Amino acid sequence: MKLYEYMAKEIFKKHGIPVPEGYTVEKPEDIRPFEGEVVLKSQVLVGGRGKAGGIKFASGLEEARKIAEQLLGMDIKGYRVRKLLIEPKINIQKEYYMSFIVDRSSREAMLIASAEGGVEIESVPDEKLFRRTINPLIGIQPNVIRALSYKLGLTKEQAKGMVRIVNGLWEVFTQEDADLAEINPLVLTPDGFVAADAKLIINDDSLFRHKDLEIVEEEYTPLEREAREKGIAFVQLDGNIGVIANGAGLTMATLDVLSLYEGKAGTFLDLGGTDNPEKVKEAFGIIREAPIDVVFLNIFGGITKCDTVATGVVEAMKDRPMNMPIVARIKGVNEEEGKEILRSEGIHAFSTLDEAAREAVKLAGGE
Amino acid sequence: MKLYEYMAKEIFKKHGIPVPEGYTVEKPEDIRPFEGEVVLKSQVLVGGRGKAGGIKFASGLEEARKIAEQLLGMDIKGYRVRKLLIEPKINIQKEYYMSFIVDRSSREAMLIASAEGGVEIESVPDEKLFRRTINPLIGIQPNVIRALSYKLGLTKEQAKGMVRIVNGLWEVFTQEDADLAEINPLVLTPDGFVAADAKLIINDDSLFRHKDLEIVEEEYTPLEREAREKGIAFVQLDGNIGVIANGAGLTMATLDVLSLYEGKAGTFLDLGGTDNPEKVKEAFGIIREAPIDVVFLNIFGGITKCDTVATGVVEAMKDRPMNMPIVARIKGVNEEEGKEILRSEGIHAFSTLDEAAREAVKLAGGE
Amino acid sequence: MAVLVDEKTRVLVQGITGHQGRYHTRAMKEFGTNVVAGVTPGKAGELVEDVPVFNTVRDAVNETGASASIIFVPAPFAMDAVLESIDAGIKLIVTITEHVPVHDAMKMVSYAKMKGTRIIGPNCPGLASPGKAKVGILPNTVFTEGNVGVVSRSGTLTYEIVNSLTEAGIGQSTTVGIGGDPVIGTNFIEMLELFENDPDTEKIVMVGEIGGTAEEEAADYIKEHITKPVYAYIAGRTAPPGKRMGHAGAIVTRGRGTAESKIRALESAGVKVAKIPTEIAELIAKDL
Amino acid sequence: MAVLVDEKTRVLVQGITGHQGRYHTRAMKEFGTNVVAGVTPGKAGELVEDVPVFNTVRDAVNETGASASIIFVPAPFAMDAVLESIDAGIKLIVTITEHVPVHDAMKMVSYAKMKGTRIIGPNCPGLASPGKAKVGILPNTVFTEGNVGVVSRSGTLTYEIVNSLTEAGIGQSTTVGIGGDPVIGTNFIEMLELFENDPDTEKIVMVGEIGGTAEEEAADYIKEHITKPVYAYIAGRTAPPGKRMGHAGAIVTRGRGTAESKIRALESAGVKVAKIPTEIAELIAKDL
Repeated sequence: MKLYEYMAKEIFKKHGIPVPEGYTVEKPEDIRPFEGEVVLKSQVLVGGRGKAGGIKFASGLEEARKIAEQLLGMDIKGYRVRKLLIEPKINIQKEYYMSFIVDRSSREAMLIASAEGGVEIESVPDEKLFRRTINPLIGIQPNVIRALSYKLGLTKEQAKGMVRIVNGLWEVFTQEDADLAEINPLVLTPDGFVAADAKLIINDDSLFRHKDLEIVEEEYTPLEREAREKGIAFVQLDGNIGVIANGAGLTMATLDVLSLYEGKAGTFLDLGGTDNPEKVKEAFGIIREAPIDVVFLNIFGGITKCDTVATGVVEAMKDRPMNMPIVARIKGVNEEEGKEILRSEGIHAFSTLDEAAREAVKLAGGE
Repeated sequence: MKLYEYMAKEIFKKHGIPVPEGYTVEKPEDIRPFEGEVVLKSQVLVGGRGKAGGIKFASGLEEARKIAEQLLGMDIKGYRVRKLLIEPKINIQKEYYMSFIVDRSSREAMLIASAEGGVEIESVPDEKLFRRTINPLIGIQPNVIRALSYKLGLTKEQAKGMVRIVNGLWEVFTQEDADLAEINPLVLTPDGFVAADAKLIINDDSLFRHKDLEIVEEEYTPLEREAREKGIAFVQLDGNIGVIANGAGLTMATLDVLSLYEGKAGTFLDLGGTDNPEKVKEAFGIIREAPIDVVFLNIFGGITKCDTVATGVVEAMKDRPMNMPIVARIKGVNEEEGKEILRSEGIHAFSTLDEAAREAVKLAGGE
Repeated sequence: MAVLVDEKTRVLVQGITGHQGRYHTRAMKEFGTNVVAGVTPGKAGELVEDVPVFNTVRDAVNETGASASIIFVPAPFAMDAVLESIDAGIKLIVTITEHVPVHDAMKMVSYAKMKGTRIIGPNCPGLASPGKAKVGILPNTVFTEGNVGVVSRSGTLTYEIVNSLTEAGIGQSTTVGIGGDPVIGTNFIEMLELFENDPDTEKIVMVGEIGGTAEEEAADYIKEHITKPVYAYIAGRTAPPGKRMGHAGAIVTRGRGTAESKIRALESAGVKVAKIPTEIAELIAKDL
Repeated sequence: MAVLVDEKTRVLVQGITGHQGRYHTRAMKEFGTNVVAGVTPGKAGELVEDVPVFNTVRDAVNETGASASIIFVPAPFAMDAVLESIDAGIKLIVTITEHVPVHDAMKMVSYAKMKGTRIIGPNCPGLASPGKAKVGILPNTVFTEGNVGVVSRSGTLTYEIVNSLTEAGIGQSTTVGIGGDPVIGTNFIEMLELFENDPDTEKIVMVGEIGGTAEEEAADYIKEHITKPVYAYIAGRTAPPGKRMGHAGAIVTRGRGTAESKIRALESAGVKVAKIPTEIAELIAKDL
């Protein structure tokens, strides 16, 4: 779960990382009088806000409120700006980059830092990056912070200040169960290091132990959110074939096969290991809301039984008929029974993914 | 460093382990009025206080002060009682034992617990002990506390209460750098578990990071304390041969060889790897205060050079002559030079430990 | 022979009294697996499918000599269950549980390494050596004995592929679902090494998907160390970037983890990559 | 051959710019050791005894290919130095530093195990393979080449014993001081195993002392696994209980760790136990 910048900064602060003293507003008139300059930062869950015009500076209250007027409600890459973070402008001497991520290869955490901050880290050449895997059981050790400080060319004084930043960000990363904890840019000011921006993605599977966190749902479409609430793995795509399959790998493979025949999936819906008819009904409830022209059901019955899935489909249809064709591919345990059940509802079920995919694409008008 | 019970209990409390609400007194009149019964516990760094009469109960203020009068100043196994811990008497339903120690074999921590508390843990048969090594990097996990609760035959409610005790004691053990953290007895009261006694030994080598701890010196003799302050490894023994050697193993071996010839060492003084004449002088300064009849110097010169040690000895003698014979055994680098230097002071130096030990024992009157 | 599990494996089921635990205890027994014990705290003394239940893993190991464990414990308690088994001396732990927090996964994988224990998963279907034993939730019906080793990040897709192998008369030595999470106990490389050293495995099938660089690293490893022919399928060619495709690990982020990159790497390591899942059986059949 | 270190070992000195670091860098070089690098943070670019100094272990490893490290870093920073070397891929770390907090020792030993690194020490004199290399502070003068492997918990006592071997014409393959602390990276059993497998070692000398049960465990191991003759000396027969005899680990507590118990265990495992240190050379000479 991605957090908004202002939420991430609150958490960073709690773990001892200096952040600018800011506050959020949802209305221009809530901006308080200030001296000097402020920055108005659109709170959206997408990168590249700055380039998209979502970050502005203002020198007086009136100017700030005028800018806020423009920013609030603005659309940035499909995300509506509902909140602004107002912060005093900071005195930037130099910008750095720092993050902790989960490193799949080493199966440990990874600390990444660079003396080139404020830019996309992917654009920084490898030799300018400090990268170090951090074992979760031993944690951050002084030698790592030392090595980082040498690599970043810090003075002794700066290196001392860096200790607090690295340890704080490690605390954020581990105690908040983050997939990613990022400061970009990490700004050197006359008063030391400050996290000018903050990005924090909480590991979804750990949310049960972070009940205090406000749930951020904006990264999902309304339909995705509904599926999420029902515990269904669902992704909305931009084609017109509504794919339901069982198992994430098989569902992905179904998308791929459709594409081989020039078809385009409009949904990724993974039924998972279930053959509970209620779940199947729920799945159809989600998918019928998506802007698709054909439903493509692909079931491999292993533990899941084909006939019980088919029963679920039939029940879903009885509840509320689908006003579009359904193409099914059914294979595995109780395959024949499943096909028979579907046939009774006029759904033709194929045995091979290939055949079924061609049929679905044809019906979707792709062939 | 062994802590007094009252100090250990303060630390236990800080880590969430319930302890009786007590206070210490050094004078009987400092005992405050109370209701019910109190226990007066002599604060000494030695086990078996109870049997030695160092723990008493009292029902009224007058009785308590009378008992305090008796206890304060009392000698328990060579330790003078200077402080009493005054606590309300607790309602004991059952006594348990629990401790964490450093386990040398596994090179991990070890949790030991038993449903037989209040007795010496050595006397509890193995099959009644719960023993589990705890890796320092992973720490205490719920499954260990579960297993412990089954072994101790706790009810579900009691097992819940045990979580806090085990986690608290683990925190004490790790965060306070303990060699031993022990609760014996751990008492089950109508209000849950309470640490009725508390034993805590802080790892000496970690004291540098526990500057807040009050230093407890009573476990040493005055001479041992003096050596400790000078950074000399020194143990006072009950024989009359004052042994100085270099290296702990060699010093122990010297004691053993003396004993083979019926001699008895009065000191264990390990010069360590040094041949700094100042250190040698300091060592002689310590040893001359011990009640011994002969000094036995055993040096193997490896990195340490025999001649520089000998120079140190001669300088120490010049500073202040020893009024007892010195037997030396010198071997290794610059052996001949070392012997020559000692000879100039009238000290005969042998090459073999065997010969030198016999001579020392003879001079000590043991042969 | 087979890898990791065979007829001598003595299996312990952690979370045996739950719905999944019960169901798959029976299924594993039907497969021929020697399921010797179950663990559910507080349920000692019960029997599930004739398998005795214990309160702790240590009790179960002491009483039954269990040597491998399968975890059906809910995600919040899965790490503790795994650590309990590691400390009780279990050397193979198959973690079926999905939604294990990734920081828990990192910790348990590190701890297992320290203690010399192999973890499969989490979020995996486990493994099966047909004719010998199954420690997992894979369907009993799709397998047949043979000498193709299958390793996969997915579940149902694997069953589909194995089923198509079986239908084509191509048997399997061992099939391992290593799990769809970003952090898993045993990865492609480690399984490839096991298959390479297994005399009963002649060919290897690798089923990958988008996310991470495990397939690319496996490709490098294959180039250097694998002499047996490898066939692969990679799912997620058409998955949009930034979207998590069901599996926690199946996501293309910041341009990394695309199917194209994986397919390219595997092909350059001499691996035959199928375009649709069932094509794997055809590719192998052609080579026979 | 010898165990752990030989002429191919490329040694890194952590804390090389301190007094001890400098002194022993020279002594190791004089012994013939290939000292390739030193590390002291902030001192990169300096030379100590012609050895280049780096800020970090990783820099040193990258530039010089160091394969073993010796630690002279003060106790409060010793764990960090050891962890730095482990993470930089060093596979043998000799920790000379004494007074390392015991909780630090437990952590670094666990971490080393996870990462497949061997630690010798802490609070140890290191090790020497005469004619090949020394990674330690043992005196150069006492050794001679031969085929007795020596393993000891002590320092000077070891030099004394090795010297008496040398004087009796009995050479050594490798001498290892494993350290006098309660928690050490490599124990008697692990060294015995190495010596048993070393074709250049024909006899083994074990120097123990009071405290703990390492010698008793070694005796059990010898009974089961060691075919080469073992000779032992145990120091501390006359040490009073409850008193720490110089070494942090040399203490008899609660009736455990006595010299008698150790001697009895070793003798019952067929080990010849000497009464005084120099008797070991005599016992070996008799068997020649």
